[in-house]
Amino acid sequence: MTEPILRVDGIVKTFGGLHAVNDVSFDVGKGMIVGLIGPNGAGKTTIFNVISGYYAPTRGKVFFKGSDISGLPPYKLAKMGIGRTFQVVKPFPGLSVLENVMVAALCKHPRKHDARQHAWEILEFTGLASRADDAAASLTLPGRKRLEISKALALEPELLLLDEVVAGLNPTEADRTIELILKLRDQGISILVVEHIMRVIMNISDQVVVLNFGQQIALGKPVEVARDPVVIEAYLGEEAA
Amino acid sequence: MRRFHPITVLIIALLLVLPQAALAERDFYKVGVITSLSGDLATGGNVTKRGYDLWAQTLNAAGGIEINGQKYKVELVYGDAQSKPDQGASAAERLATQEKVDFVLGPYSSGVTLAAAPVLEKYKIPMITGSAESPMIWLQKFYYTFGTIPPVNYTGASPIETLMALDPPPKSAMILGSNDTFSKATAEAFKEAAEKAGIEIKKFNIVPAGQDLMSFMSLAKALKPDLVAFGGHDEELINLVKALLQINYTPKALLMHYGVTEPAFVEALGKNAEQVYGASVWTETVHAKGEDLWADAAAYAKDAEAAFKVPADYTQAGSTAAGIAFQAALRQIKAVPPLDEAEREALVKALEKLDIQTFYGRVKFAEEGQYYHANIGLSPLTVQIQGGKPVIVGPEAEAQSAPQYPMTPWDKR
Amino acid sequence: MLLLPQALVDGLLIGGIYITIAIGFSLAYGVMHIIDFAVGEWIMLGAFLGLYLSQWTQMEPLLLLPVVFIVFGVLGYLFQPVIYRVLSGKKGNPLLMALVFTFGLAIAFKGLGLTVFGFFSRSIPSAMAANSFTFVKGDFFVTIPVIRLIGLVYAIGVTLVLSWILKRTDFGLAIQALAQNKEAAGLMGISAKKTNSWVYGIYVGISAMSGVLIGCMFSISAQMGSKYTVLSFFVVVLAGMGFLAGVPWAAFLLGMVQSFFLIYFDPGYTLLAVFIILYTVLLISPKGLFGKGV
Amino acid sequence: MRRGILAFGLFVGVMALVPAFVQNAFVLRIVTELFMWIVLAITWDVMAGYAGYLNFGHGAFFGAGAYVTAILMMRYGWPFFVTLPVAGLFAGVAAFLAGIPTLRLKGAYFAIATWALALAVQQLALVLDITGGPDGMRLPPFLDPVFFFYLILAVAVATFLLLWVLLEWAPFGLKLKSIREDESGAMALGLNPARIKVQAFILSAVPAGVLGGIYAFWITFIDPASVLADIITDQAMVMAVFGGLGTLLGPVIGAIIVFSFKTIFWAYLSDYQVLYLIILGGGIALTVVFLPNGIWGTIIGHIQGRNALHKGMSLNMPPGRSPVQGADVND
Repeated sequence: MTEPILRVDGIVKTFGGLHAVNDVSFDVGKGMIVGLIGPNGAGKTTIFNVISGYYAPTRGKVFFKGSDISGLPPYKLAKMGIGRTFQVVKPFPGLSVLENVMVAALCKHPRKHDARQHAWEILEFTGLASRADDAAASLTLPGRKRLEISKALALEPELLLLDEVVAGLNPTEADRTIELILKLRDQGISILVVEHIMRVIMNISDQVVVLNFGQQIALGKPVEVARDPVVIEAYLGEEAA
Repeated sequence: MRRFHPITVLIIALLLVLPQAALAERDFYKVGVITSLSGDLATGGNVTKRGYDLWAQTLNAAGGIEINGQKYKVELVYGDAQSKPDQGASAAERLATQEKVDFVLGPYSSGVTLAAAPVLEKYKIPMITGSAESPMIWLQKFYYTFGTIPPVNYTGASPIETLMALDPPPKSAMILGSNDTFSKATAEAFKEAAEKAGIEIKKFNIVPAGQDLMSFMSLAKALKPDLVAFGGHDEELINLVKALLQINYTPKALLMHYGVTEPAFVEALGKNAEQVYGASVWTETVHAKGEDLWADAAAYAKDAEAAFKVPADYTQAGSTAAGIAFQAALRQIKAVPPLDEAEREALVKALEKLDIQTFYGRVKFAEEGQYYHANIGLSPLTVQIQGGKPVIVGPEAEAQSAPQYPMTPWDKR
Repeated sequence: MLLLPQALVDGLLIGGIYITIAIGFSLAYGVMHIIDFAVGEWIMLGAFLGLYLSQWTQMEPLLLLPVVFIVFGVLGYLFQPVIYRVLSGKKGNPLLMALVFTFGLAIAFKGLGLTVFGFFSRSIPSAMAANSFTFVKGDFFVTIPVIRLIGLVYAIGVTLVLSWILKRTDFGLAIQALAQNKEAAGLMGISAKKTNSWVYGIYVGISAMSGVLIGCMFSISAQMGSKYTVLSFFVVVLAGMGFLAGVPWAAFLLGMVQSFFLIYFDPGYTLLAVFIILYTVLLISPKGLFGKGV
Repeated sequence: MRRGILAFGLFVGVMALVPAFVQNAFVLRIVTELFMWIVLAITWDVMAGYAGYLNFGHGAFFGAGAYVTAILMMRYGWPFFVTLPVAGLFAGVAAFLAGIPTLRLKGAYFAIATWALALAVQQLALVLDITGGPDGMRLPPFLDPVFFFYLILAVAVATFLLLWVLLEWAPFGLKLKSIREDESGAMALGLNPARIKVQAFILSAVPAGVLGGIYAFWITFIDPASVLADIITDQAMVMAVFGGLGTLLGPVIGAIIVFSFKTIFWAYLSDYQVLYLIILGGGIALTVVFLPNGIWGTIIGHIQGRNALHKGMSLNMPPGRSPVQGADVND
């Protein structure tokens, strides 16, 4: 295998003595979709925050394209090519949808005119172009989630971290979003995705990492993981019940 | 952006049609009044306003200023300085250019005076301020600015001298000043006079305005100075007396400045205001023989009380006297309204030479030195609150009552 | 050195006053998250009510404290819905808009005070103002002014009563629930609107009462408000905004800073020191000395 | 946008001609003062409206500039014009140094911290010798109303253009607004909030400092009670809130309305002086309750409500909601 886009190596993150994440290691290969699953409070969002620079890891390292990025601030990582979405969506409510995306587009296109053009392209791609001039605050939840993805995409990332972009959508919208994710993968973007809904993860991931209480309990292809008894007990069992 | 344009035009238009009084023929003097009718110093500003108003009312009731057998009334035009120097300058500019006033009765505070004076210099309009006591003003040597109240460094020594004549004189002092220009100058004047008199100064400090002074008075209780002297404004003076009261220390003498002559001081403190010393240049009992409008101080005090239902203090009297000084100078140069530049120039010359007796006392402006254009005709007085009123207790020539000394302890009142 | 006991006592006693001007404010912040720029103006209005009432009834002003509390408590209670409207506004950041709102209120109240009470400084005459105890031991001495002692006792009393209400009564529990979580409190059947009104009433009432005590110790004027607003902010920030138990300690600290600066350092720098301490504490620990603010 | 530039050019042209038609020094002084307030209001709004930080110490930049000019002229004999860049630079450096730690604070904490800082600066000016303490400083009178009119007009036009270019035309304004809306969200998009906020703080401070320097020479007398008073920040804030935060024109319109009201009130109704405070304070409170977007914000809100299609193309995108915003959102 070639150099992975992202290597998470033995990440430990503690908050006041509590281990939110303990010794998690995995790779995201180029052009792959890696799913990160686990019950609530398993530490998925913490991992995301460590990778995207919102938290510095207590121990362990994160490598992006081979270079150590642990502890770098989020804005530097964004510039390097890591885009992320937030589970609790963070639109800029007072700005228009277009402006929201433009802010991100400015990262690679410092001139406002170019950024606007690029943002339009993104909106057309994600299907929000018709709402471009509306205030972001006026979007409904599916729209906001779509906006989250649009903003992350506008960074023109090599690695995309998607935090529960499907959860809360109705089946049709969910399918559209999944389609979008696959399309992005086909364009060569590597994706790390956190999702609560099993069906989604299992369908789209090339690799799955399973966390439970901050511990990494499984890593492998979806089919293998789904058969792992530890996983079934910790997570799938809960889901089935 | 287009919507913005008509609004601006409207406002410019509005400003253009503001009354543009021309130097039209008129048979009255137009007198500008720049003072603080609002803002932090509105209390004092309104005292000066009463003084100026009373002058104009009384003068007009008597027919006006008589020149060559004809009488000319005065009309006051106000410019509120809002206790801010820039608004004082703005008011001066308005009175000079829009109202085209003949002369100006000036501000209450030194900050406003310092900002307004240069503007009046530019338009060559004479001003007499009835208040502004900061020594700084006269050091600037404004040619067109005069003042009827002597600066604090001229008056501050008097109470110390009075105290030194007592038996036994105070041997030690604690002197404080609030950190504003007037209060600081007052404290410094007290300090200088006390040093000269050989009083040991145990503590001298300038404190931020409006501070709780109890800790300081604890210090007084420990150092036991015979004299506690304080430069401050009404709020702080009351605080100081209350702090002394609470810590229960009665010095032999408690000295402040003009603030004690303000009716509010006695009103707020009642019996605890008794025996506090102050400096002043005028009370309603001062010996003065007036040539114009009022024959003596008592007559003025009576009219003032009738007009405003408030006892007159020396700021108000000084303000009225400022009007009288103009009145006398105008009569000398026989200038009828409106005054042109040459007449205003002559007015300044006349003011410089002026030496008159008024209900307020002698008005004589210094022609040089550190008191340039301030009134040095008056003898500074030492006053003491006795029976709820400021009474003159020194110098001996003016004294109406003996100083009560040492102070009755607070708890024996 | 001789003055050390006196400096400590002075600081402690003046700290009592600072407790009273800050504790209600801190309570209101804890529950409603409102920064009230008008706190000093409530104090001013309370002081003048005390002055006029004592002149009118010829009664000892300290005995009128309950009357002042009730009058302003009712005023605050009735006034609160307006603030609630701003705070629960859907537009913009309501907290900052509320800041601007109370700031406007402070200006208007000051204007109102100047219109009605005039510009002069006054003093509320209390029979207690001239009494003091003095203890002497060798060269050391301590004087305790009765009026300030009353102020301290009152402050501690108010603090204790408030903490009793908060910890031991149903109403207090409702307040705490509301302070911690608006939605959960709503689920428990607590009307946020009504509880907020009560809290605001209590805050305004306490502040107004402090005004009367201040009037007995110092001079009062219609322009006094902003000075006490600054002091109140100082105490509340140092204590940790909304953290009631921190208020007395922060208030005593402020008192000590003032009394020690006046006696031992250059008194001209007292206020400079106060503001620099306030700023520094905010930078180092925005949640106050104890790190427990909200 | 072309219409906007045209209107702006026309406006500046008309203003530049004012001294030719208005010979009255007082009227000139009033208009000059108006421009001064416009600058203070729009620069205050850079932090409040665009960045979402209520700066209660804005006046300290103005006062510091005034003292820099006064001290350099009076104590070191510098010529006036040379002092102005120094006044601006001083304010800018002060904003840089104060901004780095202070801008870490959010919401009300920032507001109180800036207030404390401004009060500390005022106290400092009262106790230092070089500032003249409470006596203040007097500068040589150079009372040419036309000179000061053009100078302050030039500063106002330059400031407006600078802010327009940076905040409305260049991407900087968009970045700043996104930080106002959600600081941590903006970080994920490659923005360094700490740096951008400090840049905005400096941007708001420099014109205020330069203006302070001109003010000192214009008024000829400064003291801590005048140039370092709370009222300077307060007034700028009232103007900006009244006009509408987060737009460039809002504070300008607010300044024009509030200042005109104030001037007319003082000139003709000064007997009712204390009413002024009631009207002013009540006005702010009522604006917050009923017009949270300010006058300009409400007007364009209506216009845009009607032609929503043209949204996004207009010169000043008004936010759909009031911009003082989200400073303490954190999760």
